[in-house]
Amino acid sequence: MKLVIGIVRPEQANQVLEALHRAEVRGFSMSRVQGHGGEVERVETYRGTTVQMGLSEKVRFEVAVSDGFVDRAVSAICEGGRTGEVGDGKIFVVPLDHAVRIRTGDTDEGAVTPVSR
Amino acid sequence: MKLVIGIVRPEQANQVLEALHRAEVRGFSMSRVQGHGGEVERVETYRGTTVQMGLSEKVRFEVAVSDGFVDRAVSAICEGGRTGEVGDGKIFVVPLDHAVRIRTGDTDEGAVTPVSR
Amino acid sequence: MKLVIGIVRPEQANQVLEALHRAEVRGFSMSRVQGHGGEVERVETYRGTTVQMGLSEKVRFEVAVSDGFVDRAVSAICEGGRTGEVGDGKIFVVPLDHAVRIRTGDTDEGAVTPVSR
Amino acid sequence: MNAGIDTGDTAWMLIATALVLMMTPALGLFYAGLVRSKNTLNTFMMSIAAIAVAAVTWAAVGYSLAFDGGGDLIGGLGNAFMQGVDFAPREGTAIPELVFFAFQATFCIITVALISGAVVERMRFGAFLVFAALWSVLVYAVLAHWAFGGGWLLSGGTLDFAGGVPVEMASGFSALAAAVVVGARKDYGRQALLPHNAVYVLLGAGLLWFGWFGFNGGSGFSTGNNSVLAFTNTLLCPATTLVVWFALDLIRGRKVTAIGAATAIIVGCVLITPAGGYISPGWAMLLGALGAFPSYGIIVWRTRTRVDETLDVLAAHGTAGLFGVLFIGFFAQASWNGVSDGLFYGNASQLLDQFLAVLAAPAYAFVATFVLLKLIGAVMPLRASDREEAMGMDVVQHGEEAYVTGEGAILLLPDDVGKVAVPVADPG
Amino acid sequence: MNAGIDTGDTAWMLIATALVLMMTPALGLFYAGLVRSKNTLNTFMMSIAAIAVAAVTWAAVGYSLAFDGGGDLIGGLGNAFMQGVDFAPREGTAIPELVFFAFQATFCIITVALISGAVVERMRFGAFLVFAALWSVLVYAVLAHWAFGGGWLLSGGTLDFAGGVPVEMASGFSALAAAVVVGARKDYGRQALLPHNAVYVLLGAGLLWFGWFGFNGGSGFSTGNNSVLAFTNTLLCPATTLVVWFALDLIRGRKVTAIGAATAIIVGCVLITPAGGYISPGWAMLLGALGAFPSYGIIVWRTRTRVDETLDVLAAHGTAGLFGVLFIGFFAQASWNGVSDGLFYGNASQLLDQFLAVLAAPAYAFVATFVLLKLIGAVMPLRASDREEAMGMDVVQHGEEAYVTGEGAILLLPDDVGKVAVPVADPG
Amino acid sequence: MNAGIDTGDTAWMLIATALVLMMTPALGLFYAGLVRSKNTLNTFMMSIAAIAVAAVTWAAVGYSLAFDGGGDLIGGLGNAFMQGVDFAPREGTAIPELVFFAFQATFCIITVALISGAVVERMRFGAFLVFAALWSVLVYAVLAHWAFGGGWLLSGGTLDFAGGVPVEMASGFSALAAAVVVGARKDYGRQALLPHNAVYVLLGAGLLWFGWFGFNGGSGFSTGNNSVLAFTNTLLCPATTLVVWFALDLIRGRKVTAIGAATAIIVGCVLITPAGGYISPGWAMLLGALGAFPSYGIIVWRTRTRVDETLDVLAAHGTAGLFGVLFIGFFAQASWNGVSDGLFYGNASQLLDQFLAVLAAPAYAFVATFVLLKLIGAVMPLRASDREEAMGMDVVQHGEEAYVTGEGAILLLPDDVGKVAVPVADPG
Ligand SMILES: Nc1ncnc2c1ncn2[C@@H]1O[C@H](COP(=O)(O)OP(=O)(O)O)[C@@H](O)[C@H]1O
Ligand SMILES: Nc1ncnc2c1ncn2[C@@H]1O[C@H](COP(=O)(O)OP(=O)(O)O)[C@@H](O)[C@H]1O
Ligand SMILES: Nc1ncnc2c1ncn2[C@@H]1O[C@H](COP(=O)(O)OP(=O)(O)O)[C@@H](O)[C@H]1O
Repeated sequence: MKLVIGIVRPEQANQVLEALHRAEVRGFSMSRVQGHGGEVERVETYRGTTVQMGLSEKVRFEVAVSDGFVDRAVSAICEGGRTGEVGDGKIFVVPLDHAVRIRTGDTDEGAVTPVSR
Repeated sequence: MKLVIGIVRPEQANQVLEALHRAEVRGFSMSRVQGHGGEVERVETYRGTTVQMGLSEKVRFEVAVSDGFVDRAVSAICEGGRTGEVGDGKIFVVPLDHAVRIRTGDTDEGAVTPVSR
Repeated sequence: MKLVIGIVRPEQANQVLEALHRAEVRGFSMSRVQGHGGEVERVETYRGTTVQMGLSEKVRFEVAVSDGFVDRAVSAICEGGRTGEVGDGKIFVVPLDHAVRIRTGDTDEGAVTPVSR
Repeated sequence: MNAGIDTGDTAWMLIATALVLMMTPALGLFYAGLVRSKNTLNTFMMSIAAIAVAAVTWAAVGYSLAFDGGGDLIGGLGNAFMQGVDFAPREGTAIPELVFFAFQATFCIITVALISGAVVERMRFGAFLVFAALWSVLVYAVLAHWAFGGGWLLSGGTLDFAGGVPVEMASGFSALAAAVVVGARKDYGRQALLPHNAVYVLLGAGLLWFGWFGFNGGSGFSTGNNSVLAFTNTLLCPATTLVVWFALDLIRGRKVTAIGAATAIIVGCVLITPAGGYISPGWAMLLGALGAFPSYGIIVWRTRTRVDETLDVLAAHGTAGLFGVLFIGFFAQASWNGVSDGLFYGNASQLLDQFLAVLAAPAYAFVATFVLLKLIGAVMPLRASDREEAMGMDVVQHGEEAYVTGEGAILLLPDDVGKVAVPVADPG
Repeated sequence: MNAGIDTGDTAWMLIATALVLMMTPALGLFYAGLVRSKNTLNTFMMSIAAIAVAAVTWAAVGYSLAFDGGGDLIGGLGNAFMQGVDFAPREGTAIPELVFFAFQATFCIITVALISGAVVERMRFGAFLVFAALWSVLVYAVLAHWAFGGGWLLSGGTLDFAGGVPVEMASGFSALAAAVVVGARKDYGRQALLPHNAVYVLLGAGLLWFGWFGFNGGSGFSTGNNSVLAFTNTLLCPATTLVVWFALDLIRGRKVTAIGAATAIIVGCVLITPAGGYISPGWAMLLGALGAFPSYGIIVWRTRTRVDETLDVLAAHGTAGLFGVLFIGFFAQASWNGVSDGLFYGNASQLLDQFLAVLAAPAYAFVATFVLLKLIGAVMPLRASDREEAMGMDVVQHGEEAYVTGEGAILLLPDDVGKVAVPVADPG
Repeated sequence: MNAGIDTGDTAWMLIATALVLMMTPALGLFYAGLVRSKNTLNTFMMSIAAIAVAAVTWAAVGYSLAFDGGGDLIGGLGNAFMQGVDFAPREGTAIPELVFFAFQATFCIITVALISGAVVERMRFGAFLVFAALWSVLVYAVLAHWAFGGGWLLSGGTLDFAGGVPVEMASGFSALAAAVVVGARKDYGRQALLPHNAVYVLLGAGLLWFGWFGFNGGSGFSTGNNSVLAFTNTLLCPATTLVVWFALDLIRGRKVTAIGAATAIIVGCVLITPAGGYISPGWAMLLGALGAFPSYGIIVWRTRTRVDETLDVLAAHGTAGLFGVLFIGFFAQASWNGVSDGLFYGNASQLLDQFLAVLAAPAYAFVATFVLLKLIGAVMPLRASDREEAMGMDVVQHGEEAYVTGEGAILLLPDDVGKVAVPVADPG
């Protein structure tokens, strides 16, 4: 199993959600982060103070998947997150030793596939 | 060493904190995330706009533990986080190569056990 | 490649940013977390209710680096984050199987080095 | 201009009325800041609901029961549905009765809203609506008649300038009864349930103080001496309460707290409410100073009990109102108020009249509210389930959240509800 | 004191004017809470800009075109640049014309601000400034003349107490035109675009109601009967609208919503705006109850269309204003207003006069606004690009964010702009 | 009604007083939005503290020193502890002296609060309390006597309608002195220290403008011509300042900023404060336009200096107040103000009188504040340690946070403090 971490633009978050859905990846967690990379920085002014904003808002997805799903998850995030302009973000794949579904205690494969509603 | 990631209901966060404490896991970080899984989605209405909320609030714990502690940490989170209803969350265990305590520079085992106050 | 996770004091976040910059680590993501460790807890009072705050604000850095960069990234975070008082935080190094740059689809080494502006 | 109407008095009463109406949303803001974010809207909505419900009941029967005729216990129905409420001056004043009606309506409204502080974060909204409607008539109108409308307290000589009896003591002791009947929040006493936005609390307190100048200053129904005195005392008394509260905070916790300061503003305004037009500025400042102690003490003590009177309406309104009503009995000064002296100026009987009020009003308010809620509780559940409480009242009772980012919100189009199958997000 | 001036009337009109000016920032808060956080400041700024721009155009020509002389379609330029506007009483009143001028100015200001609700989250700020300046003269001043300044509606007998014609219908139907010309937000109808802070919405609505007492109560320019009647109706009518709105919400979604309650307050205040001084309190409550239906219906229906009239100015102001203007035709009561009866009291002609207004005003407002925006659009882009819309109007149009933490903000010192090469952060 | 009292004037002064008191919490909100979130409550609390402290010192001696008798430099103690302050009309007015007292008290209060803007995010709360108490007497009361109470400026002929001398210049130049003595925040000039909530800033500015109508409009103590003129100018002057500020922002940064707009509102209100009742509406608009430049320039320039006068009180109040005081010397118009002409109307001496004021007041305010703070600093630390500054003043000075989620908060029960050993959380 792998833990797939995807960092994308907030504006693209919905496309990523759709793409994950189409890829039948049903379970994931997301959070707001601030990212720094190659993006041009924007200038803002507050009264006399002018600042250059070095970080830009991103949304971070965290998806645990069984090995068979890794590529689908990665390409779903890629496809949903791409605009082609600098700042689209990154995907990181980290090895995952164990997964547990708290409700049932199931482990591993069993844990990462949500119950269908 | 392992990095244990636990995603639980906000309402259960306190039980998890208590359980971790009992399990003598003293160091951890937590943050708010939004999760998607098998939960029934709630409907909300804002003037003419009716929406289905696809994400639910969760709290994410990140705990680095030496190998001997992994099971205790995992079962503490499980026990603290379980309600038995869909949406209780997941635990992911990721391998951890190194850990460093910034204050002292101690590495690995030394780093993950906090100084007792 | 490795994923370096650094948890530091908010007050030190800027030093860490400077240090990473000097270490020529250009890409990273950061987010707010709440941490628990060896810090003395502060007491707050709201009307009749007195509470002890068990968590303290921290900033979490997530940096994917090629193996050659790991030590530079770690020592940059260490140097930027250290005050010497309990609560300085931790650094965790996690193995990274793959990295993808969403914009281009480049993978691995190529993905973690941002385009120079 | 009609005979018997004074344009200056009318001008002042118009703005005073608007100020008091504004106090209710301000109270909603104040209360909303004191609860957890998942209950923000529900808490604010209880104040909005109080305006909606009490304005209607007041127009229907409340005003008439309170102000029609001099019956000892209750007024008549001669003004029910606003019959005879028009441009003619309200007797004893130089303002049209329509203005008098509106001014008094805003008092009924905010009193109902105040009680919500005792039951926030758990009481069902529907049950609160029913309670608000009935309480505004069965408790508020009755006590307003006693103290303002010609009832036995007024005719007996009790002095209550701006509502120590029907507003402050009534809300405070009704809040206590409501907290007892509805019961504590599931995590009360086990967990820390903290204010989610102290800025709302401070701003709300500031706006309440602003409105209170209309509340007290308008209770003379004119720009005359008692009004002017009450108005100025509404500046001085809360200021001294603030100073003393700072000191008490320093002694207790070695820090002056902001939530404490906001509370002190309310307490100070409540203290001067009954006494405003009857005591000198000097005594008003002493009242503000002394009156801080009982309220402060009760706030500290209450949280150690099992009574989850959540936002301390009893301490801030009931206790301070009671203290203020009694204070009149000691320091009322005919040379300032033109009406009566207190014990300190040789008129012991005034103190007795005040005593009657502080016995009767709390007793009636507590008992009537207790019974009323028990009856309502017999017909419908008063509170949300533990599960719902955990989810938060905003989502459960109103189907909304106070602070939405829009992430993962799927737009449901009327025609394809359910068809939309994928989450759609637009982060704010 | 000058001959012909009444100090009480003047006192009331001074505070009424201040109250109405306060409504515009309150509207900014209300609107800001209804948009996504990335557009908060831009939305609020449109209201602030309305004050700046409309106050200046009003002083220059607007007031004169509206109130100088009895021309049927438009006033003269005799008062342009405030010539002759001084301490002498405005004819027909006992207040200085300077106060009358200021009071009317605040009406023009808020009407301009109201329209912004139709185009928030996408219209360029510069284009809005130009629009505001021109609209305040070409549309507002004209309709104000028709209804208030001696124009054909007023002389024809149409009754409009506080601005159903120039304020409510004008803003509502202009908003519709603006939404059509500017076009929908790029994600409208595809994604859920939700209010980012419902507390701002509730507080804004509360402050708007507070201000509306000056808006309606001041429109008699005195403390006289019509003013007093309008004032009291401004309490009763919105209260009944709230009650009915609660019921409609319950029926539709089985939950009473907070955003809905805030909307109901606005709708109720708008309903009584034209009718306030002309109908009895009883009819005012009926108006509040009945008038809730069309506005509620249009809000639900509009979101199913392609017309992104974003904050429903048409439903809340246009529709409710129209309903209120017509209502006068039925239930105006000479025994209360001293002016005229409606159909119900045997005077059918009044209803016809009202009909003229609800045909003419919306038509003029819609067409004039449509043409005006087309012309402006020919000279400069009306809206931001999709990319900018995605980034948010605050950063793009104002170079600011509403809620900044400071993380990763590099301080640019004038002398070494650009030289600073590393991010510097100070988390709040 | 007492002989010599006008009910209309009294009605207006009552509400004007309430409006000015409301300005201080509004200022707290405005300031709180401009600081980082970790200092929100401390910043707001400085304004609340100003009300508490200054109201008490004013009642004790401040009022008397300012308004008792015509001494050149300082008044007497005849009214100390409010002796003789009662229902009789204040000489020269038709309102009770109690109202006059309360109105003037609110001026002292807000002036003290204004200064806090210079020292937020670092000054210790205790030290500020001591400073506030002493400054309100030693500086405010003195300057109020000079300009309002019969002191040498007033008797010399200097015109200051609503407080250019004791409020605006006094606060501005005292703020400069305070910033110098207390010193800069540790990260000032190194890091970007940004406003954490611009909505608070805009709402605060809106409420301040609202209150300013009472501030300026009430400074004639009547509903008479000068009051009416000042009132209307308080609408027109800030509007033109806004327009010019928009233009300056566009030129400088190619974007109109919201924080800038909020600042412009304050600057415009300050500009008209001294001149309100003395210049025509036309000149008032010119004043608003011209007066924007110096304040704008100083705001831009100051941030390049080492002087961390954090919230630019000098630029917004000191500079604009000074400009307004001088402007009177040029454009005062007896035909409007009934008092005196300025240079432009042939009376050069008026300009000299105004010059005296802009030399004397800033000098006294700066020096007195400088010395006062040095003395206080000798007795107690004026500022928090760097470590505390990093933690934030809310936690350090008040033991509270503005925005709490409750996660990880352990409830300490009185009887088992410390015994509770495990973190308990309840996410809001
Ligand atoms: N090495 C990295 N580790 C972690 N996150 C990164 C890294 N590099 C980039 N990111 C994240 O990806 C986002 C986009 O990266 P950037 O280099 O700006 O654009 P692109 O990926 O299109 O070249 C950054 O804002 C940051 O959040
Ligand atoms: N594959 C996954 N990767 C990451 N987080 C997940 C994954 N599946 C579920 N989660 C998290 O766990 C939460 C609960 O999962 P859910 O399937 O709804 O309930 P349960 O675990 O009880 O079946 C989700 O809201 C999400 O935050
Ligand atoms: N085992 C751990 N896993 C994850 N985060 C940790 C762990 N231990 C500490 N932390 C983080 O590091 C922060 C500082 O740790 P602490 O023990 O208080 O200080 P120090 O590292 O100086 O001994 C904590 O607040 C927490 O956020």
